[in-house]
This record gives sequence, structure tokens and C-alpha cells, in this order.
Amino acid sequence: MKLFPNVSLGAFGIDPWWVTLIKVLAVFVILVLMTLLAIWAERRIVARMQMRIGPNRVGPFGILQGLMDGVKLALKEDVIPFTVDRAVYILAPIISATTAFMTFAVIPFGPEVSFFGVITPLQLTDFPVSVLYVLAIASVGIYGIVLAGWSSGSTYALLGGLRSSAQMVSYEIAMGLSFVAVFLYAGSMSTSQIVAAQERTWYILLLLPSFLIYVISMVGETNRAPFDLPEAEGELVGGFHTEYSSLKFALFFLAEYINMVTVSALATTLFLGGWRAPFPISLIPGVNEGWVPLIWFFSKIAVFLFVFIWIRGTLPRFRYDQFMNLGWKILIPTSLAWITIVAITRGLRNSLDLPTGQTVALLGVPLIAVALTLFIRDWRKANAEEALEENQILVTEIDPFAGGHPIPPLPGQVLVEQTSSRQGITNG
Amino acid sequence: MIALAIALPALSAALLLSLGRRTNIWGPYLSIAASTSAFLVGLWQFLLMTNRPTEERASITTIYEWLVVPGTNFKINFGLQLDQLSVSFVLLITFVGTLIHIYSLGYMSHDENKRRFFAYLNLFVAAMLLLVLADNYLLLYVGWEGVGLASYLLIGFWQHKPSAAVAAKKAFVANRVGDFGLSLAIMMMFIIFGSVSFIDVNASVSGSPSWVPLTIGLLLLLAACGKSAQFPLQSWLLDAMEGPTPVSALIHAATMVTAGVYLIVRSASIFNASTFAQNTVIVIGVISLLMGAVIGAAKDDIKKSLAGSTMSQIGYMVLAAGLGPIGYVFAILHLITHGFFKAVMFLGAGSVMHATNDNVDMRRFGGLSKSMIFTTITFFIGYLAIIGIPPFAGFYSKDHIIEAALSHSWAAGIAALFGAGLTAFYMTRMVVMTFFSKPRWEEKVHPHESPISMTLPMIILSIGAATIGIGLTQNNVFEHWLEPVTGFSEPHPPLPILTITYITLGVVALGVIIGISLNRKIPKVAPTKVTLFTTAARNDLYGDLLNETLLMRPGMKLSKFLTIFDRGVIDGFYSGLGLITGSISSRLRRSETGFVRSYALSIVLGTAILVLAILVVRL
Amino acid sequence: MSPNAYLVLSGIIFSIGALGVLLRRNAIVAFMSIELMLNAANLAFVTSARVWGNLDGQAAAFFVMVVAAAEVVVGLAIIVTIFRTRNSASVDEASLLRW
Amino acid sequence: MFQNLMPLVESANAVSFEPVVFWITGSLSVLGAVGMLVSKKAVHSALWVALTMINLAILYVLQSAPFLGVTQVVVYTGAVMMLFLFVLMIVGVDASDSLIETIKGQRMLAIFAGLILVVSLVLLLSNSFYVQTNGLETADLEYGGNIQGIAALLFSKYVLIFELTSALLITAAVGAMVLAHKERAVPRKTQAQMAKELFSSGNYKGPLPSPGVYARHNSVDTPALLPDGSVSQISIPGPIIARGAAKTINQKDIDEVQSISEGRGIIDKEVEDQ
Repeated sequence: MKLFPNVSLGAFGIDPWWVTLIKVLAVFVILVLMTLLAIWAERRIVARMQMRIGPNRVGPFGILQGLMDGVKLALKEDVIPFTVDRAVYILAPIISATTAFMTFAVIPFGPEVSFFGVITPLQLTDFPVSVLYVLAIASVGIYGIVLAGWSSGSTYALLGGLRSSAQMVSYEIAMGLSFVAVFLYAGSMSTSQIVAAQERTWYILLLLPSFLIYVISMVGETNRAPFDLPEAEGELVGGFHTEYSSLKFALFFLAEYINMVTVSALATTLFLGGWRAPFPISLIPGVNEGWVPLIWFFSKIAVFLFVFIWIRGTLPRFRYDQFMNLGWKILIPTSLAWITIVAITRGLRNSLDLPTGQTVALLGVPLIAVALTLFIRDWRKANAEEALEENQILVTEIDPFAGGHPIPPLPGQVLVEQTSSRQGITNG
Repeated sequence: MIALAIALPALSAALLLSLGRRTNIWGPYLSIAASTSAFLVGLWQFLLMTNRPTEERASITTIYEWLVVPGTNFKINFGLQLDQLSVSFVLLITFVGTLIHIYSLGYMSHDENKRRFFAYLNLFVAAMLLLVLADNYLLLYVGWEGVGLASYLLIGFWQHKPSAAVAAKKAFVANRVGDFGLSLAIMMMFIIFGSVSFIDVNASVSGSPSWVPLTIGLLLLLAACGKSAQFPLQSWLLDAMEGPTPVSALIHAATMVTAGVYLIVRSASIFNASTFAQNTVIVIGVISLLMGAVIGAAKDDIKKSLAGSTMSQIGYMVLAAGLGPIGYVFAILHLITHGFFKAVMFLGAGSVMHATNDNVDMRRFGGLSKSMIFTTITFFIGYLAIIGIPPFAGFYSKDHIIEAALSHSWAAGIAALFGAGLTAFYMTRMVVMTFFSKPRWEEKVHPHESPISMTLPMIILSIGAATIGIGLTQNNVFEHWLEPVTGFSEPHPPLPILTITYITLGVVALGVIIGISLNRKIPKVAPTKVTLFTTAARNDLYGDLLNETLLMRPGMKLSKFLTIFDRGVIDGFYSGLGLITGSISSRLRRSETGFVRSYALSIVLGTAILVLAILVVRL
Repeated sequence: MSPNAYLVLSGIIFSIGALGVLLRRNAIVAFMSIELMLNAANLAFVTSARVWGNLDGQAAAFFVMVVAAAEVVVGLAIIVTIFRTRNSASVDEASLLRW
Repeated sequence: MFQNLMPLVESANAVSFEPVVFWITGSLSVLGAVGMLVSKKAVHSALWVALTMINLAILYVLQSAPFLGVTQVVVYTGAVMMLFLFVLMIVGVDASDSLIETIKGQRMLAIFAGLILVVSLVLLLSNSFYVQTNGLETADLEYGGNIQGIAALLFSKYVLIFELTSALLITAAVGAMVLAHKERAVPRKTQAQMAKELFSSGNYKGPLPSPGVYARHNSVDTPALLPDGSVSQISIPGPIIARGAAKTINQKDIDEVQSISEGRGIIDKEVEDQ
């Protein structure tokens, strides 16, 4: 029984050592560059949205501002508070940054290219469980935050750390669940295979609910506005990194932006066809070959980054309980329901050879009907409750002795004149 | 199929008892229906049986394998043995039982616990049928205990009367003494014969040493004495009259008390193998028959008097059963005829009590024949039957027993003959005191005839009492019917049969005449200036005293001694064990420190040792 | 490379885990030690799977993980409850169940 | 850490990278275990355990179990140990254990037992239970890969266990919720209720009105007037009242306050003064 074709990841793991080394360096450099650009872009775009100009002094359009900020941070005094747990305090930002870099190893940048004569894919590495690997590394990354919060020896930091890790753990579940549909369709957990599987249709079209859930949870996962509760400055000052300064703080900063880039890249890979050109352009021959796809890949990431910034400039911060409710009570159940539907669709297609279109019709119509009835019922119920609340002022009279045993009036009821019923009792 | 006859009443009893009060209305009818259908099943089986040739009439149905001891060939089946003997019993039990059910409908109509009563009656019928249908002693024992239980429940049915409660207890205890014998007998069979089924026991008893049938026979006789109220375990029967009269009629006259006779006849092969056991049976029978008659003659309580008579009549049956093949058939025959006429007389007594506000003192009766015509006639038929006037039933059975007894020994024969005279005497006394002579009842008593549901069973039973004897002895039909089971040999009395019959009739007539002449004038209160013998007879011939001195006091002494022994030696031993265990434990429990880590340490130590052991073995 | 090296490693980690249970009083650390022992067992499973050339060992390890997760959830909830009532997470203080 | 291993993993049996990786990760995992044992702080212990677990994950990947390796990280490092950290932070952040043994003989016996266990296990297990390694290449290829192979096993041979485990998990989750649930005798107060309670006690908790508001003189001994013209007693510090140094209010001030509050503006001082 073979549900899926043999996956061959034969292109990976055979690079000469120097190619691997160059790739590693390239990934590192790209990430740092992206971070610098993202910081600059964020400041400029948010400024624009707030009718300001933003940094415009260093370099053309102030484009070197990010670099300058980094240099400034690095040169600042490194304050280590007295109460910290020193080893962990130092370890925490390192974990954060390292894991942030590591994730990118499995992101495909492009197809196979000739690399100084060596044919190799534009991807550091890939293996059958790449996407799970991303999740795993992300979960290790949380350690950085928790430990930073704990080791600081400060209540603000501790609460921020706890909050942020609870948040990331919760949203990681929703995120993982949103992947499942992709796995079901691609039949693989390896990123390159998933990109390959999207040759015809991007999964954003097939699996729109998954995509939406992923996008929401990726914002939560990266602790970005409107979900930036761990560093909600009104309550927690700086959150887990309150006590950090100088280069250590810079590492957290770096990690946050790299994570943004990473989740964007992952979204691109899983839902937007990876490095493939968008539809009308993809008809032009040659756009999906060689070094060209890098353009598409980075444009897509840029779009995501812009969305990140846009959301930050637009939406107010959530309250913590609302945020948790969204994660646990909406995203996860929705994900589960959606996965069930996808699984049934796939199962029917695999076992009955039903084309997807028919399956969707077969399942979708009753599902929509059920959903509609439920919705109408709830709507009516809500209406009825509303009407009830309005009608509660209505006063009804009750006879407390009607059943022979006195009963107190309910709210909104008044007792009838006592004399008649008293008489009734005495007469009877 | 025959299992239905047991199952239906049992089911009905279970239903009535478990459903409780909600069956109050229809319960009695269900009960009667169950009993009737049991009778119909029995009748059908009987008819089927008569259509088969003699050799194929007996059959054993195994319902299931009851007790199987793995690894041995010991096995007890839940099997029902339907042969000529058991089917006779089935018919008697279900027929009389059904009639008494119907009678109870009228007799108990004002009792609020009627439903419970009927449930117990059904329980009794089921248990009794199980007793007579069982194909092995253990299953018989189940039925035996079942009827004991039903008897206990029914005697104590009116537990609110202390006398009834005490009587029930007494019956139960006295029966236990007998049951003790039966259980010992069963154990012996199991040990010696390796089986407890009738067939196997019959087959193996002949080859065993002579002490085996002797011991088992005596033990079975003890059981029979307990159940059938024979000397020396007779005392409970008179007290059992505290129960409702239908119970006295059914259980303590017609059926249950005859179970002892059934047991002896069923174990014929054992008794045949031991002359001493047989002679003991005869002695017991003779003593009981005379004792019962004397007690019956002295009692003023009509039911107690009848009870004495029952004891006496069962004495006849036991005597006959002790005579061996010449007597078994007549024992059963007398059992059946007795079932009819004694039932009719008990029912008559109940009817009389019903009419006189539950009075039982014959000195307060008299002249009831005018107001209770059906009762009088049916009772009189029963009277004629019991004293053995031809052509009524008792004549045929009792006369045969006397013949057989005479052919065995003069002593037994004359005792039986004397008993017949006594029977005539006390029965005449009863009839005269109750139905004839001057009315002596109290002011407020207004005697009246009983309702149809009571008189009808009496009429039917009296017809039986009148005709069954002649019907069964015509052409020796009953002898031939039972012969395959019990064996039969013609008795050879030392005198011509006709002579014996005439002598018997003469003795009976003498008894009747004495009975009439002594009872011309009946005082309302029993005279106190009487002979020592009469006093003894009124006191049940000191049966209770005998029991007390022979059994109770030594028993109590033994119990006291055993208690001291138990407390001191046995309990001491076990308390000592307990003390030792306790003191060891209180030291050992110190190892339970409550520290999880200590427990974990022991686990890890154990694991380490285990791994070490594996290592050592591998190396 | 000989699989026995993996087994030895598994044994060593298992023993250290056992020692942790025996020596550490903090309930949470004791619990971690138990997790360590389970992990050691998993390593043995995975190694055996490779040795025998079938995946059953890996499936077993998978189940161990899931069950361990369930165990941790309940165990930690118990620890939290105990901590709430006695304000201590020491296993030695919860020693009422003794003679 | 991971990605550089992949080449080794793919050809683990052929290339002799395996021993190198094994010796490094194996040592690290033992180091982590020992670290857990000796760390004073529970959080440090947790970190050491996490180190061990990650290294074990690498060993899994090394032994052709990439799925288990990643799952190990996700489940153990990501969920289980994170949960431990959470609980640790709930039950006392800086609780550092005393390592002095309190049960008599426990430590000595424990170390003794541990030594026996270690020595015999090492001797036993190193003594070639398994002489040869079959490798998982064929088993993996049968279903098209390691993940597919495990999936096929889980959903065919072990499907019952799989379902049972899922039942166990959900039960555990519910059980944990029940255990950690705190029954409230009264419903939790909302922020609004708490604020109301605070202020309805009569004890004024807000900032005190500054003296001299709506007053002619901006000094501490001049009481403030409330918009309706009454005097706010709390606007003057207690000691000044006690000394009897507080200024009194004349009608003019009251009128002026009223005028301001009604929007008519300030009555011209000079005119009034004259």
C-alpha cells in the first residue's frame, strides 16, 4: 500500500563541503541583511502610517539606520543586574538567536542551480521531516524567552517570559495543526517536496482556512503586534528582556526579526508555492529556472513582512485573555474541524478515486447546510434571548397560593391581592 | 418436560416474592395456575408412562451437569428421575396441592399476607417435587431442605403469635437433627460408593460389607424420623399445627411428612441389605404408631389430635416400609390414601374452625352437623376411610399393612391391630365431639357452612378418600405398578387373609363402640382428675421431656464444654498466631517510612540485583 | 558501529535517572529523572529497531513518548496541587502514608 | 546542529561519521544527566535534562529515526520540559534545594545501588547482545520512507494501542484540569467591582485635591472649593487644620467659584477690590 510516491531527497546531502559552507554563510548573511532591512522598513513604513518621515539620516533614505542601531547597541554598556542567574542569563539570548538562525536551513530559496560547476539546490538542506524540524527548533527557541524571563530575577521579566512562552506554546499548536492539511495534500513533510507539490496549484487556494490560521498564529508565534503581549510596556515594561541591554538585547532583537523572516518564508514555502513565480508570470518560460526564482521568493517574503508591519501600525494590542481565547477556542477547534474535512476529502479521493471537485461538492453541500442550520438556530436563540431580556420588564401576576402551598414570586412577577386567596384558604 | 412441573411453581413463587405487594391482587391466582399446570404436566407424564410397556416406564432426564469435580470421575447431574414411584408422588402432591391452593383462597381470604402465603405454598410444591423427582441423594437433599424451609416459613406464617414463631423454630431444629443424618448418609455414600445417584447406590450396595447398609440405613432412618415426625423426633409435628390449617393439611399431613417414607422406600436396596436396619425401622414405626394414636386420643385440640393421628398413620407407613418387599407397596398405598383422607379431615377441621371463630377445642364444638352439612359429610367419609371401613380407602391400605406385619412377626402385627382399634377410638371421639352430641359453643359463635372454594376441594378429596382404595387395589393394579421400582412379594400371614380382615374389622368396631360410649357426656372443660396415663398422653407422652433430657441437656453441656474448649484452646491458638503476626507486623511496618525515595531505593536495589543476577548467569 | 555502544549509553543514562529519583528531594527534579529513564528506554528501543531492521521499535518509542507526555501532565498537576496545600515540593514532606 | 548531520545520517552505515557524532552527543547527554543530578537549582536541572534530550534526539536521527528525533525535540524539549519549567516557576522561582541528605543511609545505599546498576548494565550491554546491525533501509523503503513506515505500523498493527493512547491523553488532560482546578466559593470579582468596593468604604483613595484650587490664594493653608462652592476639607493637610492655621472662606470666593463653574468667567479682581 503506497499512498504517496517514493520521496527522493537524493539531491541533498551530497554537496561538497565547500558548497555547504558557502550555503551556510549565505543563509547567515541573508538573514542578517533581511533583519537590517526589516528594521529600516518597519520604521519607515510605520512612520509613514503615522504621518511622520522616519529615519532618513544614515545612507540613502536612511537605509543604513538598522546597521547604525546595531552598532550603537553593541557599543552600549552591558549591564548585568546583581540578582540574575548568570549562566542562564547569558545563555538565554544565545539560544534565542541560534535557534532563529537554524530554522532557515530547510527553507528552499530556489530550484537546482549550477554552483561553480556543482549542480545543487538553492537550499541548505532538506530531510523527510523538515517542517517538523522547524516546529522543533521553534519550540527550543522558546527556551530563550523563558530562561531570559526567569534568570533576570525580576518580576516583570518573569511574567513576561511566562506569558510569552505560554503564548508561543499555545500558538505553536494552532500552527502545527495548520500544517497538517498541507502534509495531507503534499504527502510529505519535506519543504522541497511541498514546493514541488505546488507546481500546479498553490495551497493558499486549496487550503485557504489553513493559510489564514497559519498567518494568525505566525503573528502570535513571533510575539508581534497586535499579539506583542509579553512586552506590553504598559504592564510589563519590556517583558522578558527588561533586564537585558547592549549586545544581549541586540540578540533578542535580531532573533525576533529573523523569526519574522522565517515564518514568512515558511508561509511562502507552504502556501504560496515557494520560489515559484505567481500565475500569469509563470507562463513565461524560464522564470522558474536558475537564479530567477530568488526574485519571487524574496518578493513574497517582503509582502509578508509588509503585512507584519502594516498590522503593527494598524491594530491595537489584544488583552491577554482575549488572545488566549482566540488561540484555544477559535483557532485550534477550527483547525481540527478543517483537518477533518481535508482528511475525509483526501480519504475519499484515495479510496474511491473521486476527483477533488466532486468530493468537495459531496461534502461541502451537507456541511454548509449543517453550518447554516446551526448558525440560524444560534441566531434565533440569540434573538429570542434578547427578546426575553427586553420582555423581562413585563410584569405578570401570580397567585402565591395557587398550588395550596405558598411560593415566592419570581423576578418580574408580583403577587395578586392577598385577601381573595386568603379567603379561599379559610373557606376551603 | 417434567422439569416444567418444578419450574412453574418455583417461578411463580419467585415472581410473587420478588415483585412483592404489586402482585397482591393476581398473585394467588397465578399461584393456583402454576400449581394446576404442574398437576397437568404430571398427569400428562403419567398418561404417557402408562402407554409405555413396563420396562420403559422409568426415565431419567439430565437437565445439566451440576457438580463436576475436574480430574475425578465424580459428577452429580441435575437429573430428574421419573418412574412409577415418583410419578405417584407427583400426582399426589400436585393434585392435593392444587386443591389446597383453592381451599386457601377461601380460608385465607381475609389475610393481608395472602400473596406471601401462596408464594410459600408454591415454593413448597416446587421443593417437594424436586425431592421426589431427584435422581440422586444430593438433589433430593436440596428438595428435602427446600420443603423444610417452606414448612418453617408456613408454620411461622403468623409470626406475630409467639407460639407460632417458637413452633416454626422447633420444627426447623428438629428437622435439622434428621437432616444431619441425611447429610452424613450422603457423605458416606460419596466416600464408599463414589456416587450419590440412586442407580449407582443401588448397584453398589449389594457388594459392600454389611456395616455399610446398616450405618447408612440407620442414618437415613434418622432423617426419615426427623421429616416424618417419628419417634423420637416427633414432638415438632404437634406444635406445627400453629400454622394455617391448609398448611397442616398439605404439608403436615398429606405430603411433606411422608417424605421420610419416600426416602425409606427409595432406599429400599439399602434397607433390604440390612435386616437390623429394617427391624429398627419396624420398631420405630410401631412405637410411633402407638404413641401417635395415644396422643391423638388424649388431645382436645382438634388439629393436635389430627396431628397425633398423622404421626400414627405415618407410623403405619414406616412399619410397612420396614417390612421389606412385602410392605413397600402398601406403605406407598397407605401414604396415598392417607394423603386423601387426612387432607379432607384437616380441611374439614379448618372449615370447622372457620365456622367457630378459629376455635380448636373440641370440647367447645358439638352438633355442628346441623349447620355444616358438606363439612360433616366429607369429614365423615374421611373418618370412615381412616378407621378402615370397607369400601373406603383406608381399609385397603391398612388391612394390607396389618397382614404384612403379621406375616413378619406377631408382635408387629398385633401392635398394628391394636393401633387400628385405637384409631377407631380416637377418630370416633373426634367425630362425636365435633359434629354430633350437644352444641357446646359460645354465645357469639354462629356456625355456618364454608364458601364454595373451601367445600369444593373437600368434596373432591372426600370422593378420592372414598374410592381411591378400591380403585388402586382392584386386580392388584398398584402392586404391579410399583413392583418394578420397589419390588414386591406376596405376604404370607400366619392366618388366612379373610380372618385377619374380620379380626381387624372387629377391633375397629370395638374401638368405635368404646369411642361412642365413653363420649356420651362431654364436659366443656377437660376433667383434671384423670389417670396418670391420660396425663402423660395429654403431654404428648412426654416427648418433649424426652428430647430435653436425652438431647437438649447433654447437648447444652457439650456445647458449654466446646465453648470453653473453643475459647481457650482453639481461639487461644489463633489469637496467639494473631499476636505473633501482629507483633512481627508492627516491627515490619517500620520499614514503611512514607518516604517515596526509600521505596524507590528498594525498587532500584531490586533491579540492580536482578541485573547483576542476569550478568552473573550470562558470564 | 556496534549497537552495543548505544545500549551502554542507554544503560548509563537510565542509571543516572534512577539515582536522580533516589537522591533528589524536589518532586519536580525526581520527575525529570523519571523522564530521563524513559528517554533511556527509548534510546534502547530505537537502537533495537535498527538492529532488527524493522520499525516496531520506533513505534514503541513513539508510544512511550505519548504516554510520558500524559504522565507528565497529570504528575505535574498533582505536584502543583500538593504545592498549593503544603507549600512545598519536597517528596519527603508528603510522607503521611506510613505506619 | 542538525542540518550538518544530515549527510551523515543519509549514509550513516557507510561513512564512519557515526562514531564521531556518537561520542560527542553521547558524552553530552551523559553530561546533561549528571548535570541534572548535581544541580542545586531545579531550573538548572531542567536545562541539563533538555540538553540530554536534544542529544538523544540527535542519536535517534543518527540511527535512522528522523521522525522520532524531531518528535523527541518537539514533545520532550518543547512540551514536557517547558511544562516543567512552567511548574517550576509557579512553585517557587528561586527555590534552590539543599543537597544534604535527610534520610539516614539513603545516599550511601542509593549510590551503592546505582553503582551496581551502572556497572552490571554496562558489562551486560557491552557484552554484544547484538552482533550485527540490519539497518532500516529495507524496512523504510517498504513503505517509501521512515515516516510512512511508522505511520503504516501505527495505523495497522498498533491501531488499537494508538487509539487507547489517544484516550489516555485526553483523559490525562482532563485529569490535569480537574486537579489544577480551584473551586471558587464566590464568583471572581471584576475590576469594576473591586474599584467600587475600594471607594465605597468611605476611605478616599484617589489623589487629594491640591490646595488652592478655585481659591484666591495658591497656598497650602487655603482650602479648595468644590465646583458647587462647598469647602473640600481634605484639601488642606491635617497638621495645618490641627494648628488652626487654615484660612477661612469668604462669600466672595464662593461667588467667584460659582461664576466660574457656571461659565461666566472670573469676576474682575480689581473692580471687586475697589
